[in-house]
Formats: sequence, C-alpha cells, structure tokens
Amino acid sequence: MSVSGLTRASRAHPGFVAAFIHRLSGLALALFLPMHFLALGLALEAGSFAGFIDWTNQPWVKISESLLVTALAVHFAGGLRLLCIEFLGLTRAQGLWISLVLAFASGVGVLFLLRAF
Amino acid sequence: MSAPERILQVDIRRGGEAGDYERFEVPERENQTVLDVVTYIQRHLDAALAYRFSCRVGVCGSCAMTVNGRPRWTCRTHVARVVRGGKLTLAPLANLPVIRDLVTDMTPFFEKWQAARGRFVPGDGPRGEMAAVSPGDKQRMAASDAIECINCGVCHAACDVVSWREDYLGPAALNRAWAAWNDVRDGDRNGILRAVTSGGGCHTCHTHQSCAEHCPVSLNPTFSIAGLKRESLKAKLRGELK
Amino acid sequence: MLETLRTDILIIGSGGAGLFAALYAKKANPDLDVTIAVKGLVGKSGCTRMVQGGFNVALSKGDSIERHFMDTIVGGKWLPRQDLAWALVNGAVKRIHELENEMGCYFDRNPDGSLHQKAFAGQSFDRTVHKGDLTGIEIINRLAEQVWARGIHRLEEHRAIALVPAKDGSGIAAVLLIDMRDGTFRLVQAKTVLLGAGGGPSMYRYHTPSGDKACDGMAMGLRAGLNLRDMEMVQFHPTGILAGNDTRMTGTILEEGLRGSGGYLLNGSGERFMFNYHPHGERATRDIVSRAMIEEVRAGRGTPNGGIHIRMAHLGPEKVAKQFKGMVKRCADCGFDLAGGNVEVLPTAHYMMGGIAFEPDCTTTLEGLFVAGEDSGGVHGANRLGGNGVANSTVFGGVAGEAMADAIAKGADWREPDASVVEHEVGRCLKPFARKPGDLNVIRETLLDLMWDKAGIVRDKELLSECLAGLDDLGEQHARAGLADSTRAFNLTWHDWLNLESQILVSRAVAQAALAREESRGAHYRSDFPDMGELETTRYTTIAMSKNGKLKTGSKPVAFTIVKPGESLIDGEAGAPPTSHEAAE
Amino acid sequence: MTPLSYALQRGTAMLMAPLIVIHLAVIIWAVQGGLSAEEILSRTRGSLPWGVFYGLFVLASAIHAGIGVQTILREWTPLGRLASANIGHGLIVVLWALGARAVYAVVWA
Ligand SMILES: Cc1cc2nc3c(=O)[nH]c(=O)nc-3n(C[C@H](O)[C@H](O)[C@H](O)COP(=O)(O)OP(=O)(O)OC[C@H]3O[C@@H](n4cnc5c(N)ncnc54)[C@H](O)[C@@H]3O)c2cc1C
Ligand code: HEM
Ligand code: SF4
Ligand code: F3S
Ligand code: FES
Repeated sequence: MSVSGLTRASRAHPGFVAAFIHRLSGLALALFLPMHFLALGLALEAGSFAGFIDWTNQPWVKISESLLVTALAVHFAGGLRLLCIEFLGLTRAQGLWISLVLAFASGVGVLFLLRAF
Repeated sequence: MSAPERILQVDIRRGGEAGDYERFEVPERENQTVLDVVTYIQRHLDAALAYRFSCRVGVCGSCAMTVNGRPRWTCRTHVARVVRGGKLTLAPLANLPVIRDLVTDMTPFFEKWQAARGRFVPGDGPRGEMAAVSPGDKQRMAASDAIECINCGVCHAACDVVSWREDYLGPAALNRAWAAWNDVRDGDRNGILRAVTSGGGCHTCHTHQSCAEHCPVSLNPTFSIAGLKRESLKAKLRGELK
Repeated sequence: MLETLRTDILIIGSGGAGLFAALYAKKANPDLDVTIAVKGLVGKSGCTRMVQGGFNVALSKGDSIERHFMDTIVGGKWLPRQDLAWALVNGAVKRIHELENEMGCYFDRNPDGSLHQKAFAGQSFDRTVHKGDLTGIEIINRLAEQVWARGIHRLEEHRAIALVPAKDGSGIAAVLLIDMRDGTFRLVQAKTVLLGAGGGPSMYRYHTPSGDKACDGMAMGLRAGLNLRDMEMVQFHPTGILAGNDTRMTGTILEEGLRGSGGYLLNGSGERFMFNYHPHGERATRDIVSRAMIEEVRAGRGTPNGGIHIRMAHLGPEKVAKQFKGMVKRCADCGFDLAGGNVEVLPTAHYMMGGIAFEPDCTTTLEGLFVAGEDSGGVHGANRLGGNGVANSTVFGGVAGEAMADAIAKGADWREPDASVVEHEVGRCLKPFARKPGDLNVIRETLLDLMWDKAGIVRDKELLSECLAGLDDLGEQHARAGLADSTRAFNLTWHDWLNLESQILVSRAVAQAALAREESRGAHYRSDFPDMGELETTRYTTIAMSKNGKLKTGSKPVAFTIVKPGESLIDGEAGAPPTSHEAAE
Repeated sequence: MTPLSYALQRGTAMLMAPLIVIHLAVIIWAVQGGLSAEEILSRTRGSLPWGVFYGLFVLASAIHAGIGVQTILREWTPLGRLASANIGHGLIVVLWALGARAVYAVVWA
C-alpha cells in the first residue's frame, strides 16, 4: 500500500478511518503484548517485589505500558463497534459509535497517564 | 449570458493499464454532469477519448469512474458538487482492468457475481402463479433493501479489501447474494451460503463501509455482508453446510 | 484477413428481446452454441433496463386477455396487426410467470401477499406489474444473471453493422460486427440470427432511449432489403427534462405520475395553459399534452430556454419529496428542485411503434433472420400502451429463441456469406478514415433539430418535405465528413459517425412514411389533415429500400382478423374498453 | 478469512470484551487508589479465580491476535496464504506460551 494510496479520497469517511485505527491498534497490541508478557514473567520470576517495582518505575516501561493500555482501549472500543455492526446490524448508529470510541479511548488513556506519573 | 465563461481544468488519465494524465479545458455550464464534461471533451477536444455510458439517468451503472479520487456514477454527478478549485481529475474505476482511458473491463466483477451465486435458483413452488409474500415480511424487506443494485462497480472500486485480496468476492456480489438468500422462493438457499463461505467469501470483509459510503443508490452492502457472515456461521454451527 | 467466427444462433442486442431469446434457445436445446453480440455490455445497455412503469399483463379476476387485447387495439387506433397483438397479450401471461418464478424477478405485492398491479394510462383495468419504479432493472438484472450462468457466449461491445446474406440468396449467412474495444471487424456466421437492437427514436432533439440506440437494427434491415411498417408512428412522452443541449440528461423522462397527481404545467409567463387545449387539463393523454406544449412554445409562450415549467410545490414540497422520491433525487443530482421549484420540460421522443415487419413466430422475409422487440413493427399500431413495450420485447424474444432453435432442429445450416457484401460494408464503415476530418457535431445538431422541428409532434406536408430535403443534404455532408485516424480502439467518435448514418437513413423512413399518411392517428398528427380517417378502411404504411438505395413507401389495408372497428371481444361486460378513438382519449 | 478463523476471531473478541473491562477497571482502580504492585500481587497470588481469568484472557488474546496478524500479513505483504498462516499460528503459540508464563508468575510464582 503506497502513501498516496493511504490518502485516497475514497477512504475519507468514518467507517474506513475507524477500521484503519482498529487495525493499527490491533497490530500495536500484537507487537506489544508478547513484550508485556515477557517482561512481566521475567520481572516476577526474578522473585523480588522490589526488583519488580524498580522495573515498573522505569520511564520507558511506564510509557510503553501506557501506550499498550491506550491501544487496548482504542482497539477494544473499535472492536465493540465492529461487533455491533456485524452482529446486531447497527448501521445507522455508526457515527455515534465512532465518537464513543474516541471518547472512551482518550478518556482511559488520559486517566491512566495522569495517575501513572 | 454576458458573464465571462468559466473554465474547468480537467485532468484525465489516458491509455491502457499504464497511462498518464492529460489536461483539458472545458467551459463550465450551469447544468453539467461529469459525464457531460467527458462528452464535451470527446466531441470538441479529443475525438479519441474513450468512456462508457448508456442510460444517462443512473439506472444502467455503465458510467462510473474515479472523480477526484472517489468512485462515482458520472451521469448523475453534477460538476458543481465535486469540482475543487475549478479542477476535476478523472480516472477509470479502481480494482478492474483498464481497457482504454476511462473504460474498465467489468468481466471479473460479473464473474464474482456469479461465484457468489448471485442469481435465482427456482424452488419447487408452482410455476403458474405468484408466491404469496407479504410486503411486510422480514425477509422480503431485507431482499427489497438490497436488490436495487445497478451493478455499477462503484462499491467494488471503493473497497480496499478488493484491492488487497484478489479472490475477495467484493461488496456488490455479496450484496446480491444476500438479496438472493432472503428470497423465500429460492430453491437452494444453503447453496448461496456455501458459495459465499468459500475462498474470498463474506468473512474476508473487514467492515470498512466504503461500499455503503459510496453506493450511488444508497444500498448498504456492509449490512448485507454482515447478514451473510451471521447466517453462514449459524448454518455451519447447525451442520447444514457441508 | 477478416476474423470469422461460427455459432449456431447469433443474437444482436441484450434487451428484453435478446436475453429472452438466448435463454429460450438454450432451453430448447442446451447443446446449441448461442452467442449474444451487443453494442454495450450484456444487461447494461438498451432501454428495457430503463423501464420504470412496468409490464402489462391480464392476470386478475375481472381482467381478461380479451380486455388487454381490446385496450391494445383501441389504443393503437385499430392499426395493430391483430394476430401479433393477440400473441402479445397471450404470451404476456406466460412470460410474467417465467420472470417471477424462473428468472427470480420479485415483483411488488399487495398487503395480502398477492401480486400488485397498478393503473397505467389508456387502460380499462389496472394490470401493470412492477417492481417499484425500477421494474426494468429488476427484469434485466435477473435475465442477465441467468444468461451468465448458462454458457451463452458474449461478444460485448461488438457493434453489428450489416446483415450479410448468403451468396446463393437463400437467406442470412452472417452478421458483420466491429469489435469496439480494438476497432477490428469480425464476421460471425450463424444458422439463425435474431435482430433485437431495440430501435429507438434517438434522432430527435429530445429523446429518452439509452445512448447505445441509434436505429442500427432498422437501418441494417432496410439495407438488407426487409420491409418496415408504421414508421411514421413515433411516440412522444410529454415531460422530458430540459437542461441545455450540451447535457446528456436532456430529454430523459420525468415520470407521468407527476401530472397525474396534480402537477401543473406553466408557460413562460407562469400561467397554466392546458385547460385552453383540453377539459382534462394536465391530465389529458400523452399526445394531447405533448401537442399543447409544443403549440404553446411555438406561439412564443415558452420559458427562456424554449420549454414549459412543471411545478409540484403547491402539493407541498415534503409530500412531493416523499411520493416521488426517485424523481426528486434525480432532479436534485442534476441541479433542479422538483419538490419546491420549477423544472423545465418538453415532450421527448420515446418509442417507435414502427419497425421491421414480421410474423407471429418472429420470422421475416429473409430466411434465417428473426426479429423481436422495438426493432419490429406492427404490434402496437399507432400508439403503444405504457407497459406494452417490455411485454412486447420479452414475449417475442422468447418466441424467437424457440423458433430459432426449432429452425435449426429442422435442418437450418450455415450458409456461405456473400463476400462482396462483406467487402462493401467494411468499406462503408472505413470510408470516413480516408476523408478529411469534418465536424460531426454540426451534423448531429442539425439532424436533431431537423427531425424535432419538421417531423416531430406536429407535422404537415411542407415541413415533412423540407425535412426530407434537409436529410438529403445531411446525408451528403455526412458522407463527406471524415475522421481523424488516431485509433480505432474504443473510438466513440467513429461510432458517432456510424450512429448518424443509421439515424439519417431511418429518419428518412420516418419522414417519408409520415408524408404518406394523410390523416392524423395516434402518435401521428398532421396539422394539414387533423382528422382521423375511416377506421374500417385503415391502412398501414410500408417502406423498403429499392436497389438504387432509395426508400419506397406503400400502404396495405389492415386485416381485421379478430375484431372489426365497432365491435368488441368483451361486449356486455361493465367497463368494456371503448371502441372509438374519442372515448379512448 | 475462513469461516472458522472468522468465528474464532470474533468469538475471542466477544469473550475478551468483558475481560478487558475488568482488567482495565482493575488497573485504573489500582493506579487511582495508589495501590502498589505489591499490594496487587498479594491479592492475585494463589487465587484460582484470577488464574482462570488471566488464563482465559491469554489464550483468547493469543488466538485472536494470531489470526489478526495472519490476515494483515495476507493483505498487506506479498506473503501468500501458507506463509501468513504459519506466521499467524506461530504467533498464537508464542503469545500463549509467554502469556501462560506471565500468568504463572502473577498467580503462582
Ligand atoms: C426511459 C424509458 C422508459 C420506458 N418505460 C417503459 C415502461 O414502463 N413499460 C414498457 O412496457 N415499456 C417501457 N419502455 C419501452 C421499453 O423499454 C422498450 O420498448 C423495450 O424494452 C425494448 O426492448 P428491446 O429488447 O427491443 O430493446 P432494448 O432493451 O433497447 O435493447 C437493445 C439492445 O440492442 C443493442 N444494440 C443496439 N444497436 C446495436 C448494434 N448495432 N449492434 C449490437 N447491439 C446493438 C443495445 O446495446 C441493447 O443491448 C421505456 C423505454 C424507455 C427509454
Ligand atoms: C489482547 C488484546 C487484543 C489484541 C492483541 C488484538 C489484536 C487484533 C489484531 C491484530 C487484529 C487484526 C486487525 C485487522 O484484521 O484489521 C484484530 C482484529 C480484531 N479485534 Fe482485536 N485484539 C485484542 C483485543 C480485542 C478485543 C478485546 C476486542 C473486542 C472487544 C477485539 C476485537 C477485534 C475485532 C472485531 C477484530 C476484527 C477486525 C477486522 O477484521 O478488521 N480485539 N485484533
Ligand atoms: S451495491 Fe451500489 S455501488 Fe455497488 S454495484 Fe450495486 S449500485 Fe453500485
Ligand atoms: S468496503 Fe469492503 S471491506 Fe466490507 S464493508 Fe464494504 S466490502
Ligand atoms: S449512464 Fe447509466 S448509470 Fe450513468
């Protein structure tokens, strides 16, 4: 897919944008999740809580964990929207869903970030 | 009358599979569709410009092309609605082979239509009378909602999954299959579900909704495809599809 | 060398006639090699697809085939060939069931689930079967789907240019085609051929048919020496959109229902005028309204663009927008506000009742050549009932398909094509490339105006003579006009040139036949002969091309083989259709 | 997508939906309430319900993500059906294994 392809005018509508964000967030999750698991496992296996806490206090861990949670929220909301369309036949309410997605996702992201630091 | 003539800058993609844009200048008119612009160019500026149209009122679905990046029917697209800064960019529909200039080969589109079992198969009802079906019947309404497709190929061109997956049947074919499945007179409705679950069938769709967004006659293939996804899954679970 | 293909059955055109013929031929014998050659794409070209109103068929209790027949004869002003009209009304019953139960058309229903049949002008019973106001799409899409599935060969964007006779004169041998996509010629030999190119009065300034229709079929028929009949009978629809001569949408139809439901026609000064012409006002029949509109414009009382306004707003814009959703949207797409404002309209040429003379089994005087649909003449006489057009093409298309298969079963075989005809016809089509490029636009515009002004809704001897002289002149201009020889692949301008050649020839047939009929009847109105002649001595016009290329007109008495003027097949029944023309209005 | 992978992907999505809500709620609550990691872990350690909860979550996400990535590879890269499927299935195994280990660490270790 070329860059000019990305900007194809025919994609400039909420449905495609939502699907695209959904895919990117899904991809991000799929890439982050193994690291998250790995890190969790490693840190805890080392056996010491102190080590683990030290580890979670590292800024890069905080940032990436925040991103992970944000991506999860975004993807989750987008996924719900999609499931509604596919399984409940909710077509008219697309616009509403998209705004809910964004509101929810940013809400969670901001909340998390506010408290994390 | 005396107002100076306004000129449209029209870039048209010329040639076959490979090609380049060529600029034309067309006088703007009050009542002018994109098809009229193309006709003007063929009649007055370049006699060899190739394009396709037939009915000129939005029923045959022959005149679709890419207008400023979006697939559209052109006989019913008023220039004023799409022109940007006095410019129009025209190209053939995406996702179909190009024959020449603005004309595409719709053969693959109709092959997919057939592959999706987009046609009626008679049931064993009596041939000499009309099946009694109430207009308020749920399936009848679903069939009616999906049936007025003019097979213009606009949705097919708008769908990214069609360009990503060669074997994807695409929104128009699947939309037709959904109308067929909702036809209670049909003699092989499971056959439709079988057709739309093999290869690049309905589950290949990612609910991008570009099809519904662009369909000139406001059909909603996304909705139809979602219906197929559900019904075929149900039929599989019930063991009706082998 | 010319590429030659062979097929058992060759069908020209993919309207209701062509598609039904293909399906019927395949059904009669699945082993037959059936090929459809069409100027556009299968299922996406022609006028059957544009049918809005619907399909006439006598199905309900209280209606009858006889009643449908009488409506057709009376509507046609006693000019139809009665055995053809009979075949139409009978065949319609079978055809509508096939469309519904075998092809999969899903026509509209009444609340109780039974088939809905609506009223259509000029009929004594509500018998028009429909699918919303897009009946044609339903019919053609369903037919095309069946055709795609049946191993029927398709030569799409192949334009037929000549019917090629056998060398020994025993019948038709082949059809010469241009593959429009690459611009080459292709000769297709067939045992039987169906001509279903759909006529279409596209030589008038304002016209409704699809862009691929240029009277090619009738022109090929004339050149092949066939007889045509009723060519003066061109039906006009009163409300075609007027959006300027540079627009393709000009001439396309605004639905009749607009007038029926109370729309006003207003002249340039904003006054209603229909009551000056007829006590029914805007609700008078198509021909009366069309004539009144033309006279109003000719008297200088038209709109600035030379049309008439149709206005619906007094009925309440919201109500109009709801009741005529499709029409309002179509107008809006083109920049007009039908629900709340005025839209400029003028009558528009819609349908040719005339065409190639044929028998009830669709055979013609050329052995092996069959004809069906709007290319054929004689079914509708002086006027076609709304809803009888698509019935006509589908009924006779099916009949032809069966008859063609039957002819092959009885031994029809390939004939040796007359090479000199092929050579001559190829030469005719290539001629313009050898000439200096000319301006086809001027020729087209002149033709459109000439036919509109002089052979249109109101005709007289002087106008028609001028028309014929003008056509001679145009014919010469056309023959001189060359084309830049850039590419022949998908060269629409070349096809415009070929279209004009067909249109000029068939225009001449129309004008000559109109000159020959010295009376007013149905769609044909002569201001110098405003009365309708005696019904009992009704004659139909004939026209054919003689060896020297000139068209020769004649006339023959109509044989009242089933019912005579003054009689009815349904006497005594309440609501029997009127038998005189006044009452039919 | 085959109907099976479609069903699995949408099914795991539906399954994960409530799990995610709980998981996010827990995290937010924890962070908001200023719970330390220690405190969190002290609650999950040895808890069978949490074990089942995260075990399911990990399995579902592994299947879900594996199928998702397979589709993306199929559509956005020149890899064919087989290669995409292999990578996707591989991802399922890897994710599941890593996830299981993490769950083990959180609940039992
Ligand atoms: C806008 C409109 C509305 C109408 N509404 C109604 C209605 O409500 N009810 C009704 O009964 N009738 C209606 N009619 C009339 C009806 O559509 C026609 O009478 C009928 O459908 C003609 O069918 P056909 O098969 O003869 O031709 P068509 O359907 O016109 O098909 C002709 C075919 O021949 C092809 N062709 C033409 N020239 C060539 C060539 N040289 N070589 C190869 N192929 C060629 C064309 O591409 C096309 O495929 C309407 C017509 C129009 C234009
Ligand atoms: C652990 C978390 C998750 C991961 C790693 C993940 C990953 C992915 C990936 C990679 C895709 C493919 C995207 C595509 O095909 O365009 C995807 C698709 C999808 N995800 Fe998730 N996802 C997760 C959680 C969820 C949740 C909780 C839901 C639902 C609430 C969900 C719903 C969906 C849906 C419906 C799709 C299909 C989208 C499509 O076909 O385009 N996912 N997911
Ligand atoms: S669904 Fe709509 S966009 Fe797609 S082919 Fe049919 S009419 Fe055209
Ligand atoms: S745009 Fe394509 S992805 Fe599905 S919803 Fe429409 S077919
Ligand atoms: S020309 Fe028929 S839809 Fe545009």
